[in-house]
Amino acid sequence: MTVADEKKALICLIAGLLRDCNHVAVGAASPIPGAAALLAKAAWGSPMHVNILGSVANNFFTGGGGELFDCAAQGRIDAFFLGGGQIDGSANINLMGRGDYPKSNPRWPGTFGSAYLYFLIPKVILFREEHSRRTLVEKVDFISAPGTSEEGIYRKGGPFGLITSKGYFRFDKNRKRFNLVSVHATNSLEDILDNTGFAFDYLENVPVTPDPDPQLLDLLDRQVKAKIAEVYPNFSNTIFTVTSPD
Amino acid sequence: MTVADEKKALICLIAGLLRDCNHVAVGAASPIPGAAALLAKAAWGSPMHVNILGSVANNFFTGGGGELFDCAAQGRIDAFFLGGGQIDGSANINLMGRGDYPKSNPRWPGTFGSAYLYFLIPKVILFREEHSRRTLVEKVDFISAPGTSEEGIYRKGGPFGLITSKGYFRFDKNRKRFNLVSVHATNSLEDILDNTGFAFDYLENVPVTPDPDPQLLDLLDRQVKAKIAEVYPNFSNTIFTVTSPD
Amino acid sequence: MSASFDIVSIDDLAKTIPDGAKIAIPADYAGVSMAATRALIRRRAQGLHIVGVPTSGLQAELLIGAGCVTTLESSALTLGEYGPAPRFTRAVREGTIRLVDATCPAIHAGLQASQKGTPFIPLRGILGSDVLKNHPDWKVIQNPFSDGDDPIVAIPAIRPDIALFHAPLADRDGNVWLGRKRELVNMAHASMTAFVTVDAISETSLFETEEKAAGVLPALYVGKVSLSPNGSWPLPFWNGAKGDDAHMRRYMEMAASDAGFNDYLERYVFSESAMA
Amino acid sequence: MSASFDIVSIDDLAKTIPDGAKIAIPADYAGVSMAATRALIRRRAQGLHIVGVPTSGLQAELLIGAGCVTTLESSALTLGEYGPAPRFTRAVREGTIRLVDATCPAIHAGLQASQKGTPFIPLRGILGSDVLKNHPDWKVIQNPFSDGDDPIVAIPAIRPDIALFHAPLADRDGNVWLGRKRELVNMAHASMTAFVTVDAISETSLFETEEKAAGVLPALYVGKVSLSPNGSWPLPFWNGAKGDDAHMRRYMEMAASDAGFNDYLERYVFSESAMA
Repeated sequence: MTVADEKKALICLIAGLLRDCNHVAVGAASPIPGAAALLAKAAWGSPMHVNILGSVANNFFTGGGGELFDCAAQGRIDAFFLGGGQIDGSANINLMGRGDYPKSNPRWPGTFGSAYLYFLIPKVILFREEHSRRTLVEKVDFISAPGTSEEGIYRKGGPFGLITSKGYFRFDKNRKRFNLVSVHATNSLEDILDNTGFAFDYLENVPVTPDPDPQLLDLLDRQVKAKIAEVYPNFSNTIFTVTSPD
Repeated sequence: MTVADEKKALICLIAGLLRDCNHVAVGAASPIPGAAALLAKAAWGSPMHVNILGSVANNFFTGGGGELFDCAAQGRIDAFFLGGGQIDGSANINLMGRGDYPKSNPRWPGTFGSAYLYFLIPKVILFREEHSRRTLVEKVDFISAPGTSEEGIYRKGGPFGLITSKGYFRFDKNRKRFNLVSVHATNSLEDILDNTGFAFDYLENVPVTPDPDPQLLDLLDRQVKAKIAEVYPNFSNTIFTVTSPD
Repeated sequence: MSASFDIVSIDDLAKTIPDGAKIAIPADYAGVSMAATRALIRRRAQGLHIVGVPTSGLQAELLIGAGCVTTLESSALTLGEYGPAPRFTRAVREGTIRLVDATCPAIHAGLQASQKGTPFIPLRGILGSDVLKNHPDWKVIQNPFSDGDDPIVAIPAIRPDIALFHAPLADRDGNVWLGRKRELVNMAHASMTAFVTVDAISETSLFETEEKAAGVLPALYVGKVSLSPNGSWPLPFWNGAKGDDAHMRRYMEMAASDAGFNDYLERYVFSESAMA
Repeated sequence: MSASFDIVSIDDLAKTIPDGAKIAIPADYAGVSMAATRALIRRRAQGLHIVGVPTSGLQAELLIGAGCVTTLESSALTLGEYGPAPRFTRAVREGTIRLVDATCPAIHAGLQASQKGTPFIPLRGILGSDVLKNHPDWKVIQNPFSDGDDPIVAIPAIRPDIALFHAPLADRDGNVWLGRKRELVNMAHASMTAFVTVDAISETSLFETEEKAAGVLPALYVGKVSLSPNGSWPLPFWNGAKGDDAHMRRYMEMAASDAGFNDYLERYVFSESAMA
């Protein structure tokens, strides 16, 4: 499997998780989730609405930069993606920086809308390609947005699962722990155990992430490629073989 | 003096009160205040901004129906006009109806934005042509908006004065009473005392409202007429002699 | 976004507004769907909670007269220069509707709270008015950022089931163009869904140019669209039609009596379905 | 509204922004006035309080690097695909700027509170985050409309002195066209005044058509306009220019060291005045 194939497999895996949504929003600079949302819409007409922030052609908001957040609070966004420099076993995420705030070192960009959207969007998919003890930690240095909240705190949404370059976890809200659903074909449970900084539930005979559906891959190549190129030109070049124009 | 002349005199009187303003907003269906604001702008370039709600050509708001209120709260509106079915001696106004709320009889349209704008716009001019014991009462039946507030209540604005077809009063915030500034030329102090339901301060030798400046009247006829006609066609027909187009 | 967005007849649109619905409607100058109003009366809608944003006029007057309304929440009901609204005046006098009288910015704030998914927005002014004394939902709280006594009115969210209005254009994807009538955008964002009648259908996407896009309500917020040319009649429309002055005067005459109002409904509302 | 609206040079615009001013600036995708940013550095502005709405990028990075900034209030500072912002990263590590780290919707809510002249707007979410723990201004209050325990975060108004941004067009009256970038409208309404650089001046009123009017910020809110074609360079502009990728890469290289950054300023900021 080439790197491009691995990324395509991630796109197909994520697309499948969006099929039950009406409206998926994708933050800027999230090419794999963005491609997955566009693929799901092309494949199943569901999600019906895909909003890619920072895009002109694939962003239908007309109310200014605040509309995304209002829209989430209205319950009109079904799925969203968050990442983070650190993610811990309770699904807390850190987009602020390593070390003691405020003198973080390194400092990352900041919290963006995560401290809000994590509470309000039902299906928040954590996506972080790098799977290491540096990114998946026991306890984040700074909680940009908490994975869970106490009883009585208004919370309509939260973490659905975590997808990395090595595997796919679901988050168990009651147990407040991740559960390994499958290991990607190019990887192993042992490698995941070695490279994950937090404890999680798993079966010894954890399944392998199924290969992407060839029809879905075909659709990605044929129909979704052009749309992805409009939004993420550099990314599109890296995962699609450059062919002569026809 | 014809009725048209009396209305023109009121327009000129009000225009003079708006000269120290940067931005005057005028509610829908307020032809005399609207004409006065347009006249002041034409005569002195001050107010620089005139917003006539319900007009298309003379309304520059682009943020929807709420912008007027936000704009007032930001301190960006210097003068506004309010009326009311009843106005009392403490400058309380009633736009709701006569009798016991909620079964008012008659019921008037309702409070509109008065309960808010009266607190936030520095120079609120009460304008009510009908000057009678029916309209100018001892105590309003329903306070749509109070004329004064207790110490400690956030209040940036309030009543500046009251103009009727008979006279011009200023409101004294400290004494919480009206003070008769002048009696219009066609009227008398005695008539005003007879027809005012509330007590107010006055001098026995109260001045007569000065005649409108002929240059201002001329400007009204020549330059402002067309603009008024755009916003208030019916009103414009009643106060301007119909002349052959030239 | 899907080309399969359904454009329905005006009577089908009215049928999907349930009895008891809380419906947000704009002021007479912002694009009132009088076509949908007549269709609601034809289907003999009951128990509506009308929210005038921030006021209403002929639309609420007709619905009240026809017995469709249980609650009127608004800052005013005015027919402007035509004088007191006869059916509204009568209903108030006889106590046959529940009044939730507000003030314009509070209606906007309540909708904005809903739009933001927040329980309330605090608002200056209002203190000491009888509007506050009689409003069933507002509360006076202490400003938490002030050291001294600083009371302020908290306006709870108003979340209508449906925002109902008339607009110039919709496209085949369900996007609606409403220019700078942004109160309609706020109404739609604040409501569960928006039902819109339009003068015309655009065969090209309303997102094609940035100029047009600036005045678009996206399809995400739109539930139903019905093509109803001149759908604001007899009211004026900001993007076209003048008001039908003769008809309004006729309405005022007829609605002065119960019998006359019923004749009006018979003639201009119930018999309209033949045209539909 | 007056035809006498003054259109000023970029350096004159920067001169009227006082030291210590609280300046609201948009995110990199919404129209950043890099021309005004360079002019501020040229006039050696001091003590600025920058509010990123809701985030910032190269603009705050340059101002921080040049020592103009005391406080950065924002939800993020990002240069996107170019990687960590070198001057910002250094300033944070060394503690040379005060950070007021927020989350995007709270920046919007703080501006909306200012826009509404209300002391605060309550907002869901945020509870339990370290952003809340470290924010100097936010308070947790009880939702007054809930019977049970229901904590909610109250976001106080953010009232900048100046909203500063780049837009496609202004007319001779001082009206500015900004399409569907409504966060700029909110910024301007929330601020004492707005300073705007534009690509071009329209000789006809921007209110001439309803389509255009829908995307206008009225002159009432606009303090200064400067004609600065391509004023967002090297950032992309939603209404035209692509980003200058080569220049951004050059910036990242030069700004990696203090000396390199000073060379960058010398070459691209201080010597620009010759062109102005």
